[in-house]
Amino acid sequence: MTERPVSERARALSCLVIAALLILALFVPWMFENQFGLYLLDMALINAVIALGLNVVLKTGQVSMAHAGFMAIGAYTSAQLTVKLDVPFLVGFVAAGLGAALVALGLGRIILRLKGVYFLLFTFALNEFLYLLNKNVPALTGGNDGVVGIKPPTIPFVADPLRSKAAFYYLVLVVVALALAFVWALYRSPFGRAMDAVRESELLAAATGYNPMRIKMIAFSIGCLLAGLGGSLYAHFLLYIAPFSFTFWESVNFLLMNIIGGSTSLAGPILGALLLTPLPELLRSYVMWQQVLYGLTFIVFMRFLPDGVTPLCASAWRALVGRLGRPAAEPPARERAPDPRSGS
Amino acid sequence: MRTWIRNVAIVGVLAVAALAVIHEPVRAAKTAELKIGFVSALSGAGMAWGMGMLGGLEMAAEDVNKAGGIPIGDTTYTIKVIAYDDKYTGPGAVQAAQRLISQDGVNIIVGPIGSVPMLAMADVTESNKVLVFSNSYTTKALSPKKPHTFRLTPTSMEFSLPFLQWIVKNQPQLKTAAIVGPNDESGKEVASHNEAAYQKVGIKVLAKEFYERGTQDFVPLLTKLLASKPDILDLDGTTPGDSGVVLKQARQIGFQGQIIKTGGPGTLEIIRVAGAAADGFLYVSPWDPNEPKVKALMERFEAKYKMPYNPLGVYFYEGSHMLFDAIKQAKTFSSDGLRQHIEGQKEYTGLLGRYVWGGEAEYGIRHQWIAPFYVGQVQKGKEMMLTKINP
Amino acid sequence: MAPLLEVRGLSKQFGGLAAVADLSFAVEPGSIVGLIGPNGAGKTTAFNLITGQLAPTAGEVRFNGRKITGLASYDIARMGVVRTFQSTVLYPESSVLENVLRGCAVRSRVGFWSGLVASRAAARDEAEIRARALELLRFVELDTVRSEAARNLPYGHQKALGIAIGLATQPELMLLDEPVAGMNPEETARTGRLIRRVNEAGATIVVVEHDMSFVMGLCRTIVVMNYGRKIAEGRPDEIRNDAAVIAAYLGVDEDAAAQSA
Amino acid sequence: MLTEVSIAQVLVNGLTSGSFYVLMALGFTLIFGIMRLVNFAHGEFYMLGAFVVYHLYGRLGVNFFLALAASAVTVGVLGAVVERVIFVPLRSRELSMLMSALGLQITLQGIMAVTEGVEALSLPAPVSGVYRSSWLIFPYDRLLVVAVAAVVLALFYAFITWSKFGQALRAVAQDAEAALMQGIPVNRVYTLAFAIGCMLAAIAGGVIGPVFSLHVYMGQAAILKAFVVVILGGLGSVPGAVVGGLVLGLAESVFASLFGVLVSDMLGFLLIMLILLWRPFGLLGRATA
Repeated sequence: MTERPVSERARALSCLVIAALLILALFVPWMFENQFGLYLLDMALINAVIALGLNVVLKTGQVSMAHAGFMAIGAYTSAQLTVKLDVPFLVGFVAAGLGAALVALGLGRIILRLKGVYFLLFTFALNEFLYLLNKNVPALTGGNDGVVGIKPPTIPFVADPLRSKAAFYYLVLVVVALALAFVWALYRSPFGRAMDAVRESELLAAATGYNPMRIKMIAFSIGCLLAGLGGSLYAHFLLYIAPFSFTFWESVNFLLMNIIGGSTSLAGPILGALLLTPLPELLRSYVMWQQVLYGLTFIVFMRFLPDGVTPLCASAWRALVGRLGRPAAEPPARERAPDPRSGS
Repeated sequence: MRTWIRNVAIVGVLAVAALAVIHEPVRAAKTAELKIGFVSALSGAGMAWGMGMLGGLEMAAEDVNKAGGIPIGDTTYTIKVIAYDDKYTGPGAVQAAQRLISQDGVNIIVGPIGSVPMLAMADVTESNKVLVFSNSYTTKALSPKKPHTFRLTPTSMEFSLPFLQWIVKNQPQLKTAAIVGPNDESGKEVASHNEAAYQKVGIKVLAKEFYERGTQDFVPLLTKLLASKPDILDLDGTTPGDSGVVLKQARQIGFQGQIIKTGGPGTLEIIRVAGAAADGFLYVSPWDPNEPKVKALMERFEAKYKMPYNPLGVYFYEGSHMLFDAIKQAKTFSSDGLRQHIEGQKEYTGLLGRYVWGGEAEYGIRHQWIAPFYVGQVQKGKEMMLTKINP
Repeated sequence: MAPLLEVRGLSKQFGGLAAVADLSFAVEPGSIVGLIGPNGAGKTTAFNLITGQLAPTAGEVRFNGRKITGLASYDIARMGVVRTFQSTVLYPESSVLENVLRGCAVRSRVGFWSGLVASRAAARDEAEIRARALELLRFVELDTVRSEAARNLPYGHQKALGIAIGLATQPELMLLDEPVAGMNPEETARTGRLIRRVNEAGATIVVVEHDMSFVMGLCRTIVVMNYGRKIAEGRPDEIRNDAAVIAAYLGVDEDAAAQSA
Repeated sequence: MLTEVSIAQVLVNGLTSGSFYVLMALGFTLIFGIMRLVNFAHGEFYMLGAFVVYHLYGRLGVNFFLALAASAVTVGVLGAVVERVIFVPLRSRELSMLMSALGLQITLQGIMAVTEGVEALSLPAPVSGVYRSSWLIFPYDRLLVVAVAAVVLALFYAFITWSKFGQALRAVAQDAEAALMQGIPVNRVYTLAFAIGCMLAAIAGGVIGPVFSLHVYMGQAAILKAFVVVILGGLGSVPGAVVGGLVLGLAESVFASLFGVLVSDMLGFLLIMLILLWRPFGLLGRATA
């Protein structure tokens, strides 16, 4: 959305850092003497995939509150396929993504006409509707009891199913890496430029030859695709799903991950997921007060860090790899990215 | 710039805290402390039940520790309860169980309440051979495939039939019923048990309605439900708070028949909400609140937790004592040793009377605690026990 | 020769009133046409109808002999008709260069996937676009502020940037909506020169403007609208002496006087 | 089913719950109209209002209407403070404001859960008795709510239309910048608007509380209804809230008596989705910048 970094040195250096991080990531399971930490990490990475999906939707200036709903579509698709028809995990996984994306594509044509807060409210209603649907159509979703007996993922050429947290960690790590690479490529491609254009001024974009509807549809579908894939991972990690896991509050959570992480950079949703997933665990022991602390955290965050944590990290990052991106001016500019008002 | 520093501070704190929780070291399992895990709804709608259960467990633990703990071999163990809130959700329960097992290193978990948390947790606990003493209404909770899962609370499966038989015996004029319940797994489960029981005793179910949790105005629902002119209005697994509103509004719009409730106890709350409308209300009660021993327990709880004691909790007071005795006698708390001992138990006599293990017929495994219960009625805003039933 | 743009009997009804009524005029390739008229004469509405932001109630617009009424504005833009906006519409949060780059992108032939994998073609295309964008910025004398966020530019520069974005789409026909409104004489003069240079560079131009002397100086042909209708068309000197036009403007002046009093 | 329940009954039920919904949604839509803030914490102010009334009227035996007024003032003041502390710094950042509102909701609910407990309480109805006839049953405590709704609505409307501040409100709602030009202290208007929104929420909670039961989670149900109502009627439009509320109430009642509650809930959401597609700005809403 702004000038790409010109300095070759900077790019090379950042590639180096990313590579280092990846290698580090490979050894994480050894850093956890404690399975629970690993469990949280797996959970956080699953959330990261889904939050990343929402980020793609936000990129076009549409704030969706139905993301958990699309996650649910994915989760149920892959769960039911593997349980009822016992197809292999990978098939269910892909089907989950495509299923969610197709529903998004179908609905998108109609609902993406809505802008700003009206889109937000519609998707809120949509999420509630999907939730009730999950509860009240047992034939499809197992109703309130949810889907029991989901099997852990099985991967071709890998002998036994990925039951252990460590094994699952590598699976979800690969998914996150691929998703991240894909979205990164997407953002820096001409299409990424188009998404920025539509978000910042749909009027101007249209007047200069972009087709906003098409761009928003593609972005929405990609976002929901990731939500679906994440949903599938979620189902095959917890091995049990029920409607209550996909309420409007879950959607809010994914939005929070983007905002607290910083919705304007790829690192945002990932950081957000890594910060927010363990948060309830921190508070779990303050039984009575946990809710209060949870709420206060957000208020404080919005008050002092409305752009999320990435701008802070970004400054450190710049210090690290020299002049990457551009100083000051544009983070606040970018914050308004998902602002329901902008572009409408 | 000042704010910038503040920002860094905030982020720093959060990051450190996050790391702290992930890297919290595992405490060595071999101490003179016996850790018992507890998972249940400690916040939100299910809190009254959850706290009642926790109270039962913690008070029982208190008793044991006061009496000098549990001697096994040369070490005597004092009991430490580690309680986590699952917010009445599946993922919450799984997460809590994960933390208890792999971080706190417990191999006995008491709870949770509710079928969804129960079913969600099962995979984790069974694959780790962790003993679970739960409280949920779903039939799926117990099965031969889940050798480590027990249930301390009798469900509508156990008490619906005797309760309804008693009603038919004492009020033969009641011929038809309508059921209202929450649209969740417990609500539907209880309803199905009750329907079966109604059929056995020859009462016709004219209509049933399930409502979403959070519903406040029941008048539209009741208007439709009571249009079928039933003799009995059955509140099913409706939460006490909602039950109170339903009672109040049903009477308001002129329902004169008998109102009864099987699942989800909490009659004091119902009376508090419904007021005079609660008079004549028939229900299943785990205890007789007018019995001195029970009164004492209730007072002890209220003193400790500053809230009324939910009757459900008594099963967990009794059940925890049963569990601790078992550990004492078995001289082990390894899941298998303990499990075999408990399965071998003839019977257990506690505060309220005699308990036995049952459930082969219904669940194919003898892991269901069969407890005595009471048929209670609200008279002039007071709980009156009409009879005690020993299944 | 055949006109580049042909407007025939174009009309737009908003509820009761006709914002544009039976408007017809033609624009020869390479010309600069002025579209003037008192406030509320329907000039901007006419632009919106031509570029597809609004659908006309009647009439049609032909571009290069092809009917473009009913097409979506982005299709019209791709065909080579671009407009600027009265209240400068930009990508406020992005750098000046990025603003222009987004304009250029329309002409790029890089598909979704080849863009995604950053194929050689895509890379080449990106390079070309960059070069062109920078050239355009020099052309509109904004290359010095190219990494400034658009919203931080002074008003005059914003107007210029608006034109640059339009130019980036390589239009055959450019519709400028009040390009010098609110500018000081010096800025106005510069914008005038810019528009001429754009025209010399090969783009045909239709300009809506209040500043009479500006339009008179700039355009060879002028179309005058009042209450949505064309009341005159011709060379500047003809328009200057046209009774209807004078009446219209005087009328407005009276109104204005009446309002101000 | 309608043959067994008199149609009149169904309609009356619908209109009654409809007027409940109007009360719940009024402040919510006002706050959005002025501040463009989707105030997720609205339900919690509703709950707070109910609890203030509970303590004053239910426990200390203060006159009901006095208690109601007191609760409105208390919650209104709280709202003003909250607006100053939390929302002023985030002005014009809609998404940040929305998220803070969510945080506020969670926080208020948590605090109340700690201080008041989670068990349901009940308020003695200020009026009792029931109107009964062969074709209609109508409890008077509901009648009271309808009456209060009507009065509040009338007062509020008069206030908006005639009072100087009301005009300022409308000016800001129209176009904040223009209002600022005319020398209207926009920031103070925002604060006051938020305070009034909270007062309306408190009144709603206080008067509806006795009809249902009181608990710290009552706000969630309320906000959900308010949401649906304003989507139906059009965000920020007061007449819209009225229409939306009544439409929703009637729809629910009719659907419930035809198909049962579960279906009616789903149909409710289907309805608003359809309406949003048909009229993106709600039944009476107008396009906003």
